[in-house]
Amino acid sequence: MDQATEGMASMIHSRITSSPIDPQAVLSRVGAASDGAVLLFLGVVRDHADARAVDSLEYEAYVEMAEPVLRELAEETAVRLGTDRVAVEHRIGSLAIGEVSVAIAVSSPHRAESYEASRYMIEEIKRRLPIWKREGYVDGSRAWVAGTPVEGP
Amino acid sequence: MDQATEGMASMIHSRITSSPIDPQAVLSRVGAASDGAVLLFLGVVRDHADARAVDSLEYEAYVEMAEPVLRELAEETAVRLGTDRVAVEHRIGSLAIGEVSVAIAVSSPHRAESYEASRYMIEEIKRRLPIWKREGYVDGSRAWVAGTPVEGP
Amino acid sequence: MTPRGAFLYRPGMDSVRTLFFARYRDLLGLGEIDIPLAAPLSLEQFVGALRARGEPFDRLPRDPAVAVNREVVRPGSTVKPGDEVAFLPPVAGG
Amino acid sequence: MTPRGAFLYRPGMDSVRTLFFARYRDLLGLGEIDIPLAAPLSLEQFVGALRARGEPFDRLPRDPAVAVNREVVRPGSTVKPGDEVAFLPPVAGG
Repeated sequence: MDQATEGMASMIHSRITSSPIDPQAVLSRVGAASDGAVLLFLGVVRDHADARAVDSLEYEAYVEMAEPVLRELAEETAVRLGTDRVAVEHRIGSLAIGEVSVAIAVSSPHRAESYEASRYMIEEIKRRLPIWKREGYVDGSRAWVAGTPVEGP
Repeated sequence: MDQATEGMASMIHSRITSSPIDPQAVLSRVGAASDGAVLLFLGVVRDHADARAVDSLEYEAYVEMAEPVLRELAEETAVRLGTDRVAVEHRIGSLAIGEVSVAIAVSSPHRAESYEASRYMIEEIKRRLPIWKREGYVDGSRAWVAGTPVEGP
Repeated sequence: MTPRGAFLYRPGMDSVRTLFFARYRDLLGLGEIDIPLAAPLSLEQFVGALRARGEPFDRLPRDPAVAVNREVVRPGSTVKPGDEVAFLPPVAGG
Repeated sequence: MTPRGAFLYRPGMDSVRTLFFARYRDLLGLGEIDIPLAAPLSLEQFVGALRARGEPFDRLPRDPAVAVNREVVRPGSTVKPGDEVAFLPPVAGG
């Protein structure tokens, strides 16, 4: 990694975590005096999937790969954003309804870049991050969510 | 307003305020067990406008009109979002660099609607809300920001 | 949609509460004035009559954006005694 | 881009650390196994040899998504002794 890249990377934060995500903490990692727009996206465990009532969710990760992939996605997001104000955390393990599975915070001088970069990040997470999700249903059964074939960069 | 509309409006929150905006409080107004996506947009006072260094900002509103217009925008946003989880606050008065001028929180079962509705709200605020902005520059001068001709619904 | 300013209409009033915001307020050196009005006018007639008062009202644009009773109105709208008319410079919220 | 798993290559190793996640782990009833490997194979040869071991490995798809040394690889990639190979079912993060 060259000097310029190192400097650019200084504020970028990415983490796979088995502890609850604190949205406020993720949000507070972004923002700068030159930024006029801040955007925070939260993915939250829903009580339904298609028509089935869900009461719990379990995320499994290939952690040794998910960590560098998430970092890579954050760096790509920073390039699109035009700033290094990018923070992303993805939860793994067992989650209850209403818990945050993913938090993405970005900030930029103008809003268009924040919206575009935030959306890019969540779409790429769904395409490229080696994480799987098993739903537990209220009837006691559980099943892996179908998902999409994983893609490289 | 008919019953259905009243019910639909129950969680919608909109406010013009001269007190500092608490992003966490705005965020906590949205979310429901059926929502998988939450999005918080913050407009923040930047230290530059075009090439000029800004050190303060003053927002003036036609409050008696801005309040119902903001409410109307929130209701339109809820229709696009497909949920009533919409909260918006716009600050007026004197703001320092880094202070939040507008906060928009939305939540919905799927992320596409949240991104689309959040973006709709901020764009419509800029088109339709009777609010004006005067920049104070580091050289002591100040000027009204050019803005865009106001539009109706 | 219910006209949101409907409650503003005060029968028997013989004037129009007229408001100027931001750049227009600075331009005129005044934020509010009551303009006597005995009978309805078109918006264009009302603006024309106001500008015809001369300084400082002739500093207003000939075709400004205007809200009547807190709704942005189109050309050809009517201004009645008791209405609230606001001159709105280009907006810059957000 | 620096291959992120480059540090994993351990010269002299004569096997491939092979990982199965989520649905594949459930399908095989196992999450990890070391597969002996003396010389490089194409990815397709490696997968074919693994499936040829029979139960439970023949339950894997013929053309699965695979990461070698923590990078998703394309068909025709090489698997070498010392590599880490992971079978990745369709992902569902977010």
